[in-house]
Amino acid sequence: MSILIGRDTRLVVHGMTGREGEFHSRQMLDFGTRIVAGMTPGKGGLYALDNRVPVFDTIAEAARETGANTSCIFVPAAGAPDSILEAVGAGIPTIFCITEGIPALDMLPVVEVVRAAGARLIGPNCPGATSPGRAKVGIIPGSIHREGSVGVVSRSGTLTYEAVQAMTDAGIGQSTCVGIGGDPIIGTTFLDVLRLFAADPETEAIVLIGEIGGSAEEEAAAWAAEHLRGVPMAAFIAGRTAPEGKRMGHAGAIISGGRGTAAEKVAALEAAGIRVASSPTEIPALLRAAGYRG
Amino acid sequence: MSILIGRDTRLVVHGMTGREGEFHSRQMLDFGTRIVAGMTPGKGGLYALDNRVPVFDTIAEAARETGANTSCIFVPAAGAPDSILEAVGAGIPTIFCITEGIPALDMLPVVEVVRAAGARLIGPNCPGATSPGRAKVGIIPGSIHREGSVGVVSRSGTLTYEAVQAMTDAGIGQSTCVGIGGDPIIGTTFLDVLRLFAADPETEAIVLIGEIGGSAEEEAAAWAAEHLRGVPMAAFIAGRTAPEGKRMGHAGAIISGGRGTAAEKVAALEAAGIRVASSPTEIPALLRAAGYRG
Amino acid sequence: MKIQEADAKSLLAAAGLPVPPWSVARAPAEARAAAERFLGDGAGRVVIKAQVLVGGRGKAGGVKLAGSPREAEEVAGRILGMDIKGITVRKVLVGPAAVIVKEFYLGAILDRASRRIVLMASAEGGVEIEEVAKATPEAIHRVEAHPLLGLLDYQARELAFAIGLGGPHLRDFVRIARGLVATMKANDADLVEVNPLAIIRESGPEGHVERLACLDAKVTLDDSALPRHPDLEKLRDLDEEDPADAEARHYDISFIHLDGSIGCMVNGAGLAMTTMDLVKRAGGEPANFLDIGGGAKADRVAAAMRLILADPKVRAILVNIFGGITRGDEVARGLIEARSRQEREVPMVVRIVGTNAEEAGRLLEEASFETAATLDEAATKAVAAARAAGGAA
Amino acid sequence: MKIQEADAKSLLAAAGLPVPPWSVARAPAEARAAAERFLGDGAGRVVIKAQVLVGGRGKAGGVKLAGSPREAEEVAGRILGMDIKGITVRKVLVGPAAVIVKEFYLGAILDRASRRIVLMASAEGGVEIEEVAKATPEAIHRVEAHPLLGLLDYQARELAFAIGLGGPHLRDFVRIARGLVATMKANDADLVEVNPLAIIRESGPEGHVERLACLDAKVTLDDSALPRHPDLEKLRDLDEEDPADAEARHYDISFIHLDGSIGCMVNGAGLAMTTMDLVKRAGGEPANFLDIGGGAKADRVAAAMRLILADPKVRAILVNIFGGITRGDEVARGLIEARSRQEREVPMVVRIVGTNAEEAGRLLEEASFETAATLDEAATKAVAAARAAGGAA
Repeated sequence: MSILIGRDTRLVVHGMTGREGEFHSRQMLDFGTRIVAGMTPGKGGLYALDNRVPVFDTIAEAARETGANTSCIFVPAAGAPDSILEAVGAGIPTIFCITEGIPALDMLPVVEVVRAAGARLIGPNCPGATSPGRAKVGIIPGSIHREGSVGVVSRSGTLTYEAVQAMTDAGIGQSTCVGIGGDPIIGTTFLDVLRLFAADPETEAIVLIGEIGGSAEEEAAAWAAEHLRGVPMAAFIAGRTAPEGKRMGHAGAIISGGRGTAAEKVAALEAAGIRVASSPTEIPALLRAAGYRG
Repeated sequence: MSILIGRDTRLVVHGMTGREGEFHSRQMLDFGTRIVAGMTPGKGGLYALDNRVPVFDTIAEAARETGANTSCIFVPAAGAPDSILEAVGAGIPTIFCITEGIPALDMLPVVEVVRAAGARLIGPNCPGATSPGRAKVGIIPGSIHREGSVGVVSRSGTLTYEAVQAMTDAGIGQSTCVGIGGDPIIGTTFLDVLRLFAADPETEAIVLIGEIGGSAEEEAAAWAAEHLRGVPMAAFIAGRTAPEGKRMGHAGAIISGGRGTAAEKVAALEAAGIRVASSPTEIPALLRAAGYRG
Repeated sequence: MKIQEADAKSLLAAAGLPVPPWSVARAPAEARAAAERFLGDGAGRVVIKAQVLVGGRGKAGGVKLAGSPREAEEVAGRILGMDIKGITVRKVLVGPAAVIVKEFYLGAILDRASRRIVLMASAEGGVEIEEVAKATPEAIHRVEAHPLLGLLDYQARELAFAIGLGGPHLRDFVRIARGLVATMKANDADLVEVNPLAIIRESGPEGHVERLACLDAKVTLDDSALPRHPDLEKLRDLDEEDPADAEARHYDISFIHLDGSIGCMVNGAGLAMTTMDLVKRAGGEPANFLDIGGGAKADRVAAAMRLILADPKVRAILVNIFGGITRGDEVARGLIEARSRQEREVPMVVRIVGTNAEEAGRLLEEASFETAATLDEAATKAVAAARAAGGAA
Repeated sequence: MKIQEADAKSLLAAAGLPVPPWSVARAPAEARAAAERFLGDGAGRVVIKAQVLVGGRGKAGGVKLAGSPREAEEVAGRILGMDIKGITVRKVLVGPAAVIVKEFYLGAILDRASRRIVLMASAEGGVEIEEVAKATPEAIHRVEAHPLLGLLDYQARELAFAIGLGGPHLRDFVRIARGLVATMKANDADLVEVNPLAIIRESGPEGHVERLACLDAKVTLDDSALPRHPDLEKLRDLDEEDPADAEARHYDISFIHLDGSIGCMVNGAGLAMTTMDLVKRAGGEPANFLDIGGGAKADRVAAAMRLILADPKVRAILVNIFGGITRGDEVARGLIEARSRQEREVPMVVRIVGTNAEEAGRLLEEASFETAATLDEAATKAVAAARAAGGAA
């Protein structure tokens, strides 16, 4: 098994006929993901990706005609909240939003509607998720993975690739890698993903990759301390040298009022018994030290 | 037993220190209703109704301090939606809104929030409910009632009094009388009240008093046909002579596009096996003819 | 409250929707001047439309085309003063006649059953939606706007695709659909209808262009919300209003003038309708719907009496009060005072029950009013009185 | 984006909130003129406040009172040009000094954990809320605005009662609280703070009156939303901005200037921070945070190189690219081209992995770049290179 995505994933890609949408759809197909539909308003009736995938005008129609159960959104920031709501309205239970640059206030009603509908949103501004050997949704490069049993959750994109590559190089494979996104308002938090990993029989160890800003790592650590004792874990926190009051690229990565520092997060994780690497390359060793034998 | 209100009703009155609020609060107290609190922002700490009832600044505080489980709203139209939301926010499960003249669009988000919170709103622009011998909430005159086992539900105020008086005069008592209000957007419909009556062991017969406009009577009739076979029922529909396109006092009482006529409603009720009186005074006889022996 | 097409178009234009220009004329010469302007701006013909608050003006001959200013003047002259369903036409709308490629229906309504704003669209534009609803209900597509977020873009797109409006018009349709809901919210309307919403063809510097335009507009406003829209209150068309309506509004009385001979004064809307129904059942015809509301005092009773008596067809008056908030004795005093001042002698039957009914009965008896114990009895007596006065049925 | 107090006050005033008048002066004479006006209008004294985007200006001596135009000029002269936490004061705000009866704190923030707009209030006004949060967290009261309906009146009332603000100020507090949230939404702010919100005493024709006023304001804007607020983009204070920032924005590069000697060029924010952290771990000091974003091409790489080299303290450059969307060979080409044009010779260590890394490696080898296989190795090499060039730590 895996979390969020897997062999039963039937994906519809919003904005599949755009440049990014098309490029990454091909990558996903190559990885073995079952893409059942594309959606671009006004292009309904066409076939995309070398005529392999039907395109629909609306997600409702795509879901009805193809049984899509997962959606991946590549539309620009101005239209992305509407795309998420469209997926919710069409009854899609799992929605990945890759789009970056969505104003935070636009996301407040969206996450509320998602929650009220009982759907799950990953992102926005996230790289998606990959379950090696099963499926990938989003933009994480497929080549860095190895099938295995370590769950990876991260707020970052390329930093995740770095960590996953280090694991793969060390012979440690992944059950699912999830990028939850670097925005202040996101649909799925570290804690949400930890719960999913905890319930996944094939995930035997967990790597958490955080960064400065907010308190999501602390909340995850507190939960892990209570519910994940015995599960080998390792963590990495980016931004030990970041100055206060500056937004470090990610809209969510900012230390303000002295809160959200790397030091606080490292302390919270260590208090929960989770060792924190000082470089991504140390993660495999810390996992093994924590008892991981995979 | 009774529906919506009863011996366990613990009432908080919004706007108790206003003219209307105070007058009707006295009437309710005289009827035996347990009023545990009043609410008027800025008058917290005072006692109202001859020092018998404490007044609070907020409903949250009133609920916390007195265990109020029902609220009755007398505040003016401009503040009434906020009052309803305040009651919902304070966890009050049953909310009566007597206020009339609330713009319909103001009520759309309110009924949605009430629904999402699992609370129940009766009204707005309704006379409230009375359970003879137990409690009354709202403005229905207490004197017209008699304890008994007929449930009455109505969109109207004084017309309800007329019908109830006719029943009382004929020796037929009521379990609960509910005025659901004459506005187009209301919290509780005929159908909702029928469901409650159906589940109430002390309600043995039902009287439905409708009027022109909308299709709530038709929906109720359809439901009754399926679920209330065997329950003696009678109905009355006001507005047989009402012209099309004119709003007959109630914001909701209008025939538009040829829909919402009394004839349609009478036909729907009769098709459901419910006889419709041509005057409120006929209701007792129709109830008896339908098999009511109370 | 209904408002005229021209005012409805103003509200849509204020929301940024594509409404072709128009002018309102109250005299043929004004219509001529307007036509001259539109024809000069490149219109092939102008359309002249009666401004009345009733449907079916097209069938009644209230909508005509004209190809020249002179013809516009002549056509306007024929339409102005015309009687459409009892309403005298006092103004016409003049605008360029559009070249219509295809017509659609688009309307936003406050839907009671779903408790949502519902947007309805149909590819059958230009005909009354009620007729479409009867003949081919499947041709009407609807989406419920989100109750808290309003109409979402994807919902508007779904509607567009449902009526076959994709391609170059998709974006404009979404804008218009959102604009309808925005107009509804901004003005507390319970109906905002564009019929037809049309693809029109216009010739520009680079040849023909086709675009969506709102060719007709209908808006009705929520009376309960008018107090917070003083600017909209000004759109009330006094031309078409019974003079009694303004007085009724002033006293917070709900009043609707009807054709019968028995005036009714009642407290409560449902009971007022019931009183009318019982008058009819007793063989009479109600002259009005009149609800004096809750807690009425003597002045409001007197105003109600004036409203009833202003109708020369009234031959008898039925007063039916079930006191709750309203106190029966207050009403009785108001009636006694009103009768003492009234110029015309009309038989009156009074029934007062409920709060302070005993005191009311005593006052009415002293003043020798004819009373009744039940509503049925009151209706019967009022009809008999009107017959005796030569009026009923 | 942070904006100055004066601009924040303009946004609050635009939302109809009670903000006392103010004037911005860039020279002592302007401050004098402003003081003259406010003193002439009845103010007893004026307050002169440094306009800088850092906290603690009061403690730094950047806020002073003056009783006369001459004194205002003199005080402004002392504040203008002052250095507050590394920022040179270039303008001051001048306004009437209020007679303060009581101070409160009121702030609306975008709260990540609850994913709501949270309104916070405290009776401990005038001091930094972070200090109150540490010392007496129970003195801070908070309500979460409804996620879809926004702040409701009753929520604002609850907050008012919690901080002891009832009676005559209740209604105004509700208006101000809603105004804060409205300001937040209208401008896509993630923080709108009024500290102090004060009851001030004013003398009017009928004696003293007390009313609520927003005496200071702090607003930070959501950078992601700036593209849809061109008017707000104009509020960016270029006085306090590094000139490099504007170029970075132009090329969509995230760039933050720091104090070290090792320039960093990375793709991805998390990886860029990690690169900085590893430079530090290797004994060096990063000169900047720099994220070239996803899919960077040669021109963006060249611009990033210019930004890094514009800092004279830079002694070595570390390029760390994990190709995903970004293609390694494109970056390599950009680096080669940039180096061929650069005026200053600085050692560079390049590490490119992921998409098209092989081609990148070949190109870099041909051009004799120093490369590294891992990030740890790259950091170590960069620090060594900087040391050799006489720069690191």
